[in-house]
Amino acid sequence: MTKKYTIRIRRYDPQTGKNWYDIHNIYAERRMTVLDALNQINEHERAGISYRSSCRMSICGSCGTIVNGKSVLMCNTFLKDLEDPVTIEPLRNFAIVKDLVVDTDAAMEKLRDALPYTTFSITKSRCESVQTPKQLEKIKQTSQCIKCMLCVSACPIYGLDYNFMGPAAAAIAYRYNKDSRDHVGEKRLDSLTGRNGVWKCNFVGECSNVCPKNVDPAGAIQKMKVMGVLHCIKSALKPKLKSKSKSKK
Amino acid sequence: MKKLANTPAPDWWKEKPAYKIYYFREYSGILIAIWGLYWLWFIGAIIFSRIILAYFPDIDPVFKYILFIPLKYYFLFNCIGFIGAIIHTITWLGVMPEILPFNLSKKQRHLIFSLLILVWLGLSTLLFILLMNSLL
Amino acid sequence: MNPIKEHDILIIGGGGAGLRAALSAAQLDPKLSIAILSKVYPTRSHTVSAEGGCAAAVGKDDNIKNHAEDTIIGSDYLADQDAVEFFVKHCKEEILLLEKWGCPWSRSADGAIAVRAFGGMSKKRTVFAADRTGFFMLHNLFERTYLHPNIHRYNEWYVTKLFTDDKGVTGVMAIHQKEGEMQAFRAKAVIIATGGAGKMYKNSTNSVIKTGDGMYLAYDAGAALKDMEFVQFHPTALPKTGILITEAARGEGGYLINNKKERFLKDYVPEKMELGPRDMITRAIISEYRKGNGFNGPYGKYVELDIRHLGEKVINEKLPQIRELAIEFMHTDPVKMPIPVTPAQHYTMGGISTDIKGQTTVPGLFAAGETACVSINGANRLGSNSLAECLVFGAQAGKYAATHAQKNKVRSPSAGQIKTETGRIEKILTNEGNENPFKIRDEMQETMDHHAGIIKNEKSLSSGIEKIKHLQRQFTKIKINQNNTVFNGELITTLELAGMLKLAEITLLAASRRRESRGAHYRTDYPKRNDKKFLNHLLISKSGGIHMTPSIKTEPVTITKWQPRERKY
Amino acid sequence: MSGNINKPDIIKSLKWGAFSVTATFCAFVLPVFIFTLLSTPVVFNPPLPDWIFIIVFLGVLFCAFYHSIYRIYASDHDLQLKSKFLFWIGSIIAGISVIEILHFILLKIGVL
Repeated sequence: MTKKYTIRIRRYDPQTGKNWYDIHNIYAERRMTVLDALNQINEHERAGISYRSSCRMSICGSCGTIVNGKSVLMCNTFLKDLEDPVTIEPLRNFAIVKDLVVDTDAAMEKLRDALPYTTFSITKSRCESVQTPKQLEKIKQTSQCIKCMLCVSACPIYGLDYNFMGPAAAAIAYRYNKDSRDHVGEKRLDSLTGRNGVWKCNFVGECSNVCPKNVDPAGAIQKMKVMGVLHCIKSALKPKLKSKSKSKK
Repeated sequence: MKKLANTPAPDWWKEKPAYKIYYFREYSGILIAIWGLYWLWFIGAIIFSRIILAYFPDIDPVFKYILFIPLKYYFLFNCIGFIGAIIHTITWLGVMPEILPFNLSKKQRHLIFSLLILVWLGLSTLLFILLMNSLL
Repeated sequence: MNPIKEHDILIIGGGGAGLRAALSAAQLDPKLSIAILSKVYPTRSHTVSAEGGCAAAVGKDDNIKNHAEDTIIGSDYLADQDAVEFFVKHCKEEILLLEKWGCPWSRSADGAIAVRAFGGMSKKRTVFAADRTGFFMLHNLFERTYLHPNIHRYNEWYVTKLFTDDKGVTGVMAIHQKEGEMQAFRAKAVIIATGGAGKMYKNSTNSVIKTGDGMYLAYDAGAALKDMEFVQFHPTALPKTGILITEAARGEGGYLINNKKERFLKDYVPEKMELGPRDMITRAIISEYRKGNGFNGPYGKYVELDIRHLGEKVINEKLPQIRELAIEFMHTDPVKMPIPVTPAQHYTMGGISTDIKGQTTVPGLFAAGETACVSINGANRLGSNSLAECLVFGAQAGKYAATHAQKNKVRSPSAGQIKTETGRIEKILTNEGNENPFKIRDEMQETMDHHAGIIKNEKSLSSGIEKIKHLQRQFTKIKINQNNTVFNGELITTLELAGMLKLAEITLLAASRRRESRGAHYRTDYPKRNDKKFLNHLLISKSGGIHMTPSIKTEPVTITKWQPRERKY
Repeated sequence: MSGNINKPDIIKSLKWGAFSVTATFCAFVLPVFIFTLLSTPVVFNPPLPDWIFIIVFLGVLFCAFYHSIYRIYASDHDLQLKSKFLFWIGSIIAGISVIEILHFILLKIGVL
């Protein structure tokens, strides 16, 4: 049984600078996703819509768009769950490159501030550090982040101030801080409690509602704030000790 | 804040329902601030009136009238403060499970939220009884 | 034309192998400037969809010799045994290194790295992270590249040409999809890590970006491709979408049932049943379909994978993504109902022929991962060896590319080469014709499914070659509607299609040349394995123009300890 | 360790720390505090000895002030809360002064 859907796609042509809405009608079979619909429009009607897609099993995080006003991954939203004029728009808070493709380089680069790596720079390792399943449980939720940038697109603070590091970077920083094998915790908290760090977040909480892998970046940021306050108090009380120990290491 | 080319103005989120809850929570701050300002005015008026009456007891009634204006609005502003305080309490207790340093499932968060509400009610009645019978 | 950009090492492809190569080169010499040119953001590479696990002899009762023997028997004795011995020696080291870097491997109760059973493996040796091993590994490697300032990432650059001169590879031409202009690069060493060519087939577990660009670039640059006829079909993938249901589901104890509700594998793979090698189980399912024992669904025949008896706790803890995918895409909760699965293309054993150092036949050009064929996989890859191969040989390629870059001086591609390349792309963009590239791609995928599928024979292969040649002629008359080059989906699809058509022709040629059945290559007219004549690799390299038929040479398989024996499971 | 590690902003962290402490304190104490003020104008005969009550009262007042002003300033960035707050204050003052002046005039005329 096929059902008729009208798809409105927001187009943008970088050369002419024009924005307009394309209307397409498609006949969807049972379990057609928005991504399948876009593929069909692009291939049969040669509409030439530019969009990102790769794995079609909602694990790579490239097909993030706004469908009917909600930030979703196109590959796991089904047409039968949406009401009829399905409107597809590019992600908010990012410069639009063309049609549904947005420029997320800046947000990806902000991950650098989260120092997303453990300290071990050695190349060979013989011994295996023990990590109990309980310790692993701590980082299970925030380590699911697929970097699809939907949370950054749902954050009003990021929309108004592009220097803010964004919920994604904070969630990944929280994942590495809570990892039992990590010892960069101090430096990472320095970076997070900095000017563009977590203090700009007013806990709107929308980034957690939008996350397709329910990583809950809002919760991670609040916990980082608490850790940040304690860290700052500690580093404020003993500034002399800290600088001396660094030279020793 | 440089404006990025061809991107919708950054107030797209204002009419979204999910952000209404965020508004609601932040507005309680205004109500409490107004309540606080009223009390500053109130205490200022009392201290000022005590000083004036101490030094020149017989002042013309117009000045006395001005000094006692805050008394008339005592009930109104305290109601504003009370509403603000209730909103703040409920939303803040709703947020507190997020701040606690261990990640909890949704069910656990609701549990802690209701626990906090109970603690708050208990504490309030206790304080209220303490304040009331010490008055009588 | 903006000036040529220079880096010491250019890595094409940002997946598991590419990132591991970048990290090992950056660690070896922090002064080297390393560039990763990736068609998509590195975290979107297909490594992210790998679910099962990464093989390493980590278990207490496991040893390297055992792992080597399983891999060689699994590969139907076509794997180069010296390469396999090198591979198994370094697997554990990579797992421990990644574990130090923060990769959340799943743990057993006492905190040691947990292992699970996998197809064709005699002992439990697949290290896993829930059932998102590829995802955790790739993101860990990607986040690690932020540590090294000398790794420069070029996200969403599509490489169209490898420049070479008589002394080896000199540089690369790439399109920056965001700005839409072409840019030439020059480098001392180039590593290709673009993954397999799964998208030649219609129903495949691979993502859209797996179009074998690296193999075509290397073939075009004169490097030799090896064993292209061996294409692995995974037995359990979801019917319409082709999404992979990992072998770990069977590793944890799942059963495959036909429509008579019985475990039909007992007549095909009596001893190992569900844990046999992938080629045998795929052929078992196909013969069940032929006997009429398969279920009939809206998207074609399927059998059922039943993991209900594992219980919800084990499924949520060990196979969370399987449950998510089955519920989301097939509307069946594996805890309550069995999952419909059917075979789909999964891995290309063949690729750019490299030695243990990752060096291809063109000096300065290295390759690693699925796109390379060191040939530790031979005729059939065992589950969870691919991620380990990406790590071990990614590190090798990175190391030897770094030493190669330290020793040599940079040579830049000639202005003529650059002009011809930009001209070629312009011509494709403004080509007058009426063919729809997407339609040609669908026909190619249809042809490959029917003619170079699980069951092949002489007739299907020769008619397949005819069809592909016809499609290649049709390809010259394609029309691209989009003329601006910023994120031009049609241009990128067309360039990928040009490569895939050539690789399809090579796969069919090599398959018709190998007149025997070995591992994943099964022919009804030659059902027996013929070690006397065909215990060798087929090396395919360009002879004359790109549109000419390639020359095929044979190269003996290096046998060290394990003499070929009859393969029984 | 590379990467641009921006220095920790200690003042901002302490401000946020103070905000969360005062907000939690107010969340528990403020409603009952105001409720008692509403039910019996306790200011005129404070239950506790004079100076303790003043300290407690000023303490609660300070906490209420701090966390609400911090919240207004923090949300000024996206909700323009500061301008809204000043607008409300202005309108309240205007409203009261108008009512009082009218009331005073009516008193003077002797209507009341």
